[in-house]
Amino acid sequence: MPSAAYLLSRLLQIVPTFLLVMVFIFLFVRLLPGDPAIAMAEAKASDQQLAEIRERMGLNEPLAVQFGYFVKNTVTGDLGRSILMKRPVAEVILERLPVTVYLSLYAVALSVLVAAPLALFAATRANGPADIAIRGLFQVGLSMPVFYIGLVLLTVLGAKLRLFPVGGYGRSFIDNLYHLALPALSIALYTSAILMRNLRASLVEVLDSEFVQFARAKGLPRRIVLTRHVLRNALVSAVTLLGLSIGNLMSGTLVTETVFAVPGVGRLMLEAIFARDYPLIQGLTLTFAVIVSLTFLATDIVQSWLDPRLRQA
Amino acid sequence: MTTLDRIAPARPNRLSGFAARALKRPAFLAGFAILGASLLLALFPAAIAPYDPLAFDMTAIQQGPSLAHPFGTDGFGRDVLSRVIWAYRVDMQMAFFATVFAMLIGLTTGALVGFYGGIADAIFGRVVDAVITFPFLVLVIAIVAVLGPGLVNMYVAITAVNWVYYARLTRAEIMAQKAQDYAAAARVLGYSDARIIFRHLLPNAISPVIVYWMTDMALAILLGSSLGYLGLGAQPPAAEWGVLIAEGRNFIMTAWWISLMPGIAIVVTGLGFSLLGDSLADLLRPKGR
Amino acid sequence: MLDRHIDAAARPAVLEIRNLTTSFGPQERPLVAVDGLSLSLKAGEIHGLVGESGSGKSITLRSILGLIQPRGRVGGEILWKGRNLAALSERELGAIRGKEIAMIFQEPMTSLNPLLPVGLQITENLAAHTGLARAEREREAVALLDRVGIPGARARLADFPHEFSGGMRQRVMIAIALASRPQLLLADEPTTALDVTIQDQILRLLQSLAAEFGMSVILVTHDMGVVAACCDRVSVMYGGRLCESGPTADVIAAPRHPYTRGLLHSIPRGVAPRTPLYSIPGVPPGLGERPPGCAFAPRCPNALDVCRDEKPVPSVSAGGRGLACHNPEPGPTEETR
Amino acid sequence: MKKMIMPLLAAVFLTAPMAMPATAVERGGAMSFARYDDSVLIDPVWAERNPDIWMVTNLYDTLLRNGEKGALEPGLAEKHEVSADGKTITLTLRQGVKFSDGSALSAGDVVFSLERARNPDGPWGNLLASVTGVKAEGSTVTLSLKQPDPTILSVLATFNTGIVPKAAYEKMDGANDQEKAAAFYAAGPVTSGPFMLKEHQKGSRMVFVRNPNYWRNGEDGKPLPYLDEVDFEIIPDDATRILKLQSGEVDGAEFIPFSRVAELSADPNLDMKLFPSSRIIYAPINSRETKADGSKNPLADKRVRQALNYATDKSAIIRLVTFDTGMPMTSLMPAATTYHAGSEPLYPYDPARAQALLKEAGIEGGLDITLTTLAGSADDSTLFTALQQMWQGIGVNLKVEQVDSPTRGEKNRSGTFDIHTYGWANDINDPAQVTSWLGYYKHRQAVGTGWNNAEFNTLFETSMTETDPEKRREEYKKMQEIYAEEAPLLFLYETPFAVALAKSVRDYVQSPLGANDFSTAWKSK
Repeated sequence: MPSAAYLLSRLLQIVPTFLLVMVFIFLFVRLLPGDPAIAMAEAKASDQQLAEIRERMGLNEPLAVQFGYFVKNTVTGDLGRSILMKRPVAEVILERLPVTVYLSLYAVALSVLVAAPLALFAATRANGPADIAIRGLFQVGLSMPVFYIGLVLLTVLGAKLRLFPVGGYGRSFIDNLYHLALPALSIALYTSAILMRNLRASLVEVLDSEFVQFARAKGLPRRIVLTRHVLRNALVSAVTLLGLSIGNLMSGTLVTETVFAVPGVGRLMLEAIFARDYPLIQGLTLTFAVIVSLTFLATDIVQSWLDPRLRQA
Repeated sequence: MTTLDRIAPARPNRLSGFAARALKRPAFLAGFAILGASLLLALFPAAIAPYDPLAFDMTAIQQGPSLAHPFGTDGFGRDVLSRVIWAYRVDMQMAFFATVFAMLIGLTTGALVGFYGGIADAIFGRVVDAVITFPFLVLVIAIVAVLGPGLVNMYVAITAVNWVYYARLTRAEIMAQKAQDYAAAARVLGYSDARIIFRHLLPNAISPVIVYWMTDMALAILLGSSLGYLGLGAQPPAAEWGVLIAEGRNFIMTAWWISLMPGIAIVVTGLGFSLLGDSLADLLRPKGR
Repeated sequence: MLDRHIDAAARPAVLEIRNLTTSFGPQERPLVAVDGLSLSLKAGEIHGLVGESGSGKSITLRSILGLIQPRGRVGGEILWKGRNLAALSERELGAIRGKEIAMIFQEPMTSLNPLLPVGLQITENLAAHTGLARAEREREAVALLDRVGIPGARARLADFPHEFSGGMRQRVMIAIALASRPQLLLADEPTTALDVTIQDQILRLLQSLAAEFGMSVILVTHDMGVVAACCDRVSVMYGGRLCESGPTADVIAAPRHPYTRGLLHSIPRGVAPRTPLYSIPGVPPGLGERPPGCAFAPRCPNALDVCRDEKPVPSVSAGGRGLACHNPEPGPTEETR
Repeated sequence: MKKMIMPLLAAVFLTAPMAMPATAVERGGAMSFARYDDSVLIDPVWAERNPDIWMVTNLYDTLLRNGEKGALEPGLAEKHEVSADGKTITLTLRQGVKFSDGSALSAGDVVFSLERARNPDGPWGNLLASVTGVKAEGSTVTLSLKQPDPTILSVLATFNTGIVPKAAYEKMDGANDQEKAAAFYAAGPVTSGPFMLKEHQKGSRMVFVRNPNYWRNGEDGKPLPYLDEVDFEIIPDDATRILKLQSGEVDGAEFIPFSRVAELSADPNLDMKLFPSSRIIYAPINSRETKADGSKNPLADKRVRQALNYATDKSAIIRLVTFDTGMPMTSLMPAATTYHAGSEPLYPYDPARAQALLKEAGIEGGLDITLTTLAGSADDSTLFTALQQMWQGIGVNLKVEQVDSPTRGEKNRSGTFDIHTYGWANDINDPAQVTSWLGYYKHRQAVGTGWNNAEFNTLFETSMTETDPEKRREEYKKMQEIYAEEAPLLFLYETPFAVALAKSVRDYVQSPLGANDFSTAWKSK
């Protein structure tokens, strides 16, 4: 297991990155033309409300102090009030976040389910006709925008064949496996194309590697060679890739949530943009950044657990 | 030619040999053909498209594919084939403009921080960490939210994020080249930094960047058409594939061709870029593995 | 040395390779890596298989254990204790691999699974081939590590490969290979990746282990020096074919094949420091580029027209020397063409 | 419904109420309804966006109700009287009305609700600006006015005067009324309307259940509503919303794009409804003498504005944009508005006349005009393409400028535009609101056109205190005539509310003001 010291040092690495992320988001509203307070307030805000916002954001202070206010407010969970929803931004986001997390995990699970067997199949037949066919198919998948995949699935599997609902969100965990099947699959088809390409390449590399040859030369049963030596090693790069593609995944949820009317933070982001709800846009951007860095962190931890070479901090 | 230019490793642009190897690869040929055709369509849509992409024809609304309209017509009787062809102009432009400035800025920045290292490199490292902490699309649409929707603003937004990826790649390549003997030799010979960076290091570091650029142009089309679909990119009535798909979205059950055809154009063009990119990657890879 | 060689020659052959042909790629246009190789190995013998990279020596080793399948095809016969290994199924081979015939690889860095502790990598071998219980396996693993000269063996079972130095890793690999007391060890350039001093230690370790366990060894190397130092017999390969074979001392003393001569030339002996090493001009042909005649013809100083058109037929002369050459160097005895 | 009806509209309406056999209503069951956008806060006073406003009367009943043809009907008040001087309104409350929690609805609740509604901070407070006080005596409520206000009765039938329970509301915490309203809503409010809020998952779904204490009776003589439950699902994407309806996942879907109306009308499983609305689409023309940059503005000449109107083939645009579901504007106000006057479409297509008018106005050698449209709006881009083609014929070179909604609003305010697209829908059933918005200079410079007509302005001011309905009608007639002649707008079209329902759903109504009315809807089994 990774040591506590490793975990701590990894956590500390996040801090400077995150400060910079906060600087970006902080500058975001200040780059808008005009008074940031007006951008952050409802259209009909009274002078008193504007004054409150100025106070909260410290707009009369120097920029550095304002940044201090921003960090303080953010850390205490105060992301301002949504203009569109007329409620605290943090509250709105927390309400919608589970939907997106569910959808993302569902999509990850599906992409592993699709990519892993195919990658193994293709890798063990490297450069054979089956391998070329599978790779060609996924190359096409990679050239398809997620919204288009979604549209095709929605039309064919949803509207024509009526296998799945064409949109919306279910009422329970199980219900959502059914309700979110198409949006999750749309994302998964794209991410699994990336995953499959990478997993196939690393499987080919591992299968070709000396240590797998050595394991075979030792006369180990095929099952043990495959699980202990091949899959486990290929998994390291697959996990890295999955972790790194969290950004793709989030971009994917943004699009599919819109296409399939899934009430998650991705759709909220677009609603916020069309309504010019700057506090909400700001809060959501921050939320996405937090999700991504937590995923990177988790990836590092899993990786160091899988690969002893990474354990030294 | 100075002595040093001969010390430096051979650049991969010995054209004749390169072309000979390239022409042996079906993937390269296919990619080249697709992109060549795309470029023609983008440059001369007026000569190729059978109809005016904007002209309404109320006598031919939502007609399925036929000889007169091979891709059918849309809700206003506009010829879908002509709109898809005119969209090549916008989408190929997107592929180019959304990436080229990012590449140039990234190359320069990456070369400089890679060469000089030190504090600039440390700061750059943090910026990279921070930028990759945002999902690409989220950051781009957040910037579009500030600037307002539209093609030019979209280019600005994508460039503002994307240069980081190029710079990161260039930096790594420059660092690798810097470690080579010829770079040390160049320093000993007392060449100016600018000359070392731009005459010696960059030409040897550039091929992975070019390969990435190819794939990135495919990604730019995916991203641009997604933004167009969401209403944040190209604006109607301009013909752009994402916009066309969005226009056809309502008729997907009754007039599937309106959405399907532009989608196929995206896939084919994207495939062209990735085929070319992948074969270039193979061709430019140093021999031996 | 000479005594030992005569002693070995009297013993029966344990491994008999006849006309081994290993090819890759499409059936109709195969890439032939090993082309009609024959070789015989006696019990307890250390046999050097030498040649430049790409000469097919590593593929030969892998062919013996059936490791090149499913991507490559093996033809000919590999007779091991009366069974033809080339005709055995993957399953049947599994019982021989590691147990009767073990193999070690060139790169100790990449041949050990980086993600598993070395203890496990030894004991999994014991688990596959012996009926030992877990605790016994561990005790055995410690004994093996001890035997190959790893200090503090017990404490190092839980360590990962990257925590060992290169030489130590090679020792670990040898320990793994020896775990089930094989009768034949296939060593694929076991010292190439190591420092010269460590090379020597490893070679001596191999020699002593071979003697101790009564084990035959096929030692693949591109270094005639290594062959000279520890092999009883040597076979020289070029372009997938056998050039010359015989007792090490005889071959070194009087090489007949121009290629063997070239190889012997390239050993730095008694030259001043910083003198450029001699190397045979040109490069070995790639898998798809073998000439129709002798593979070495394009680089051969003695090449005749016939060399370019006809493959030389291997012949065996007195004293157990084999040769495949149209125009060999004059030898101590007359040719038997 | 006296207005001119386009063929398709006629078909839909003729088959709907007339051809339907008089089946007996069935009670019970749940209806599911796909909405285009979610409500944020359904509260009479703080409802601000349409998805909020249009739901209010399902939860909160008003004192008066809008009936057929703009007539007012009794609601929670059985009787209303306007004093002779027009400054006092007396309302008598219906007896025995209860809130959803079973508590009695008293005059105190009415006073409380109206006082809340007068809050000038609220978005609708100015509708009650003439009210100086509200008093209760037994079951009588009296409103005192500063001056006679002809709109006040309509306001009492408008969502913002919905009655909330004083006692339950006042229990809520909150720094101000807006926060209290949010808390009240979040707690699952006690209501006076036909429904109660059972559940609201923001952005995803909302559930209304039957208010067992609602006072109004249905056709079967028992209290409304017929439905036990209405389940709302939020599906912003048009195509998905329709697919959900077609696949039977929901019973109704609102805001059907006009392009799909013909297709859904032909679907045997669906009932495609086009409810008349008060929604108009028009384009303000900058009528100021000079442009923002100081140059002379050719559009200041009314003949040029008339020419543009004549050069616009409205029926073609109606076909292109609304797929024949819309109808041309016949006056400045939507045809469903009280005191609407005008039976003929304004400025029928006549390019020759347009050309002549331009010549008369001294425009020669072409005219450059910029149309400011909403970025991302397919309708606007269609409109632009059509206008560009039509106006080319009279020598007008139309260019497009695409902006987002806030920018368009800003351009409207500052007068930095030639022509831009705009839309309007009435919030109350009275002509004053739309007339003031479009034509009264002192209210935002006549929808930003800078059109300042003294006669029109005086007429409007007079009408605002006119208590005699007939005189008021005359004044509005005159204003509509002046406005039509002066043409500060490009008059475009009115659109209906397009709602598609499953065949099993009956008697769902969307009012011309947009209100979703589920009180009389029922579902056959």
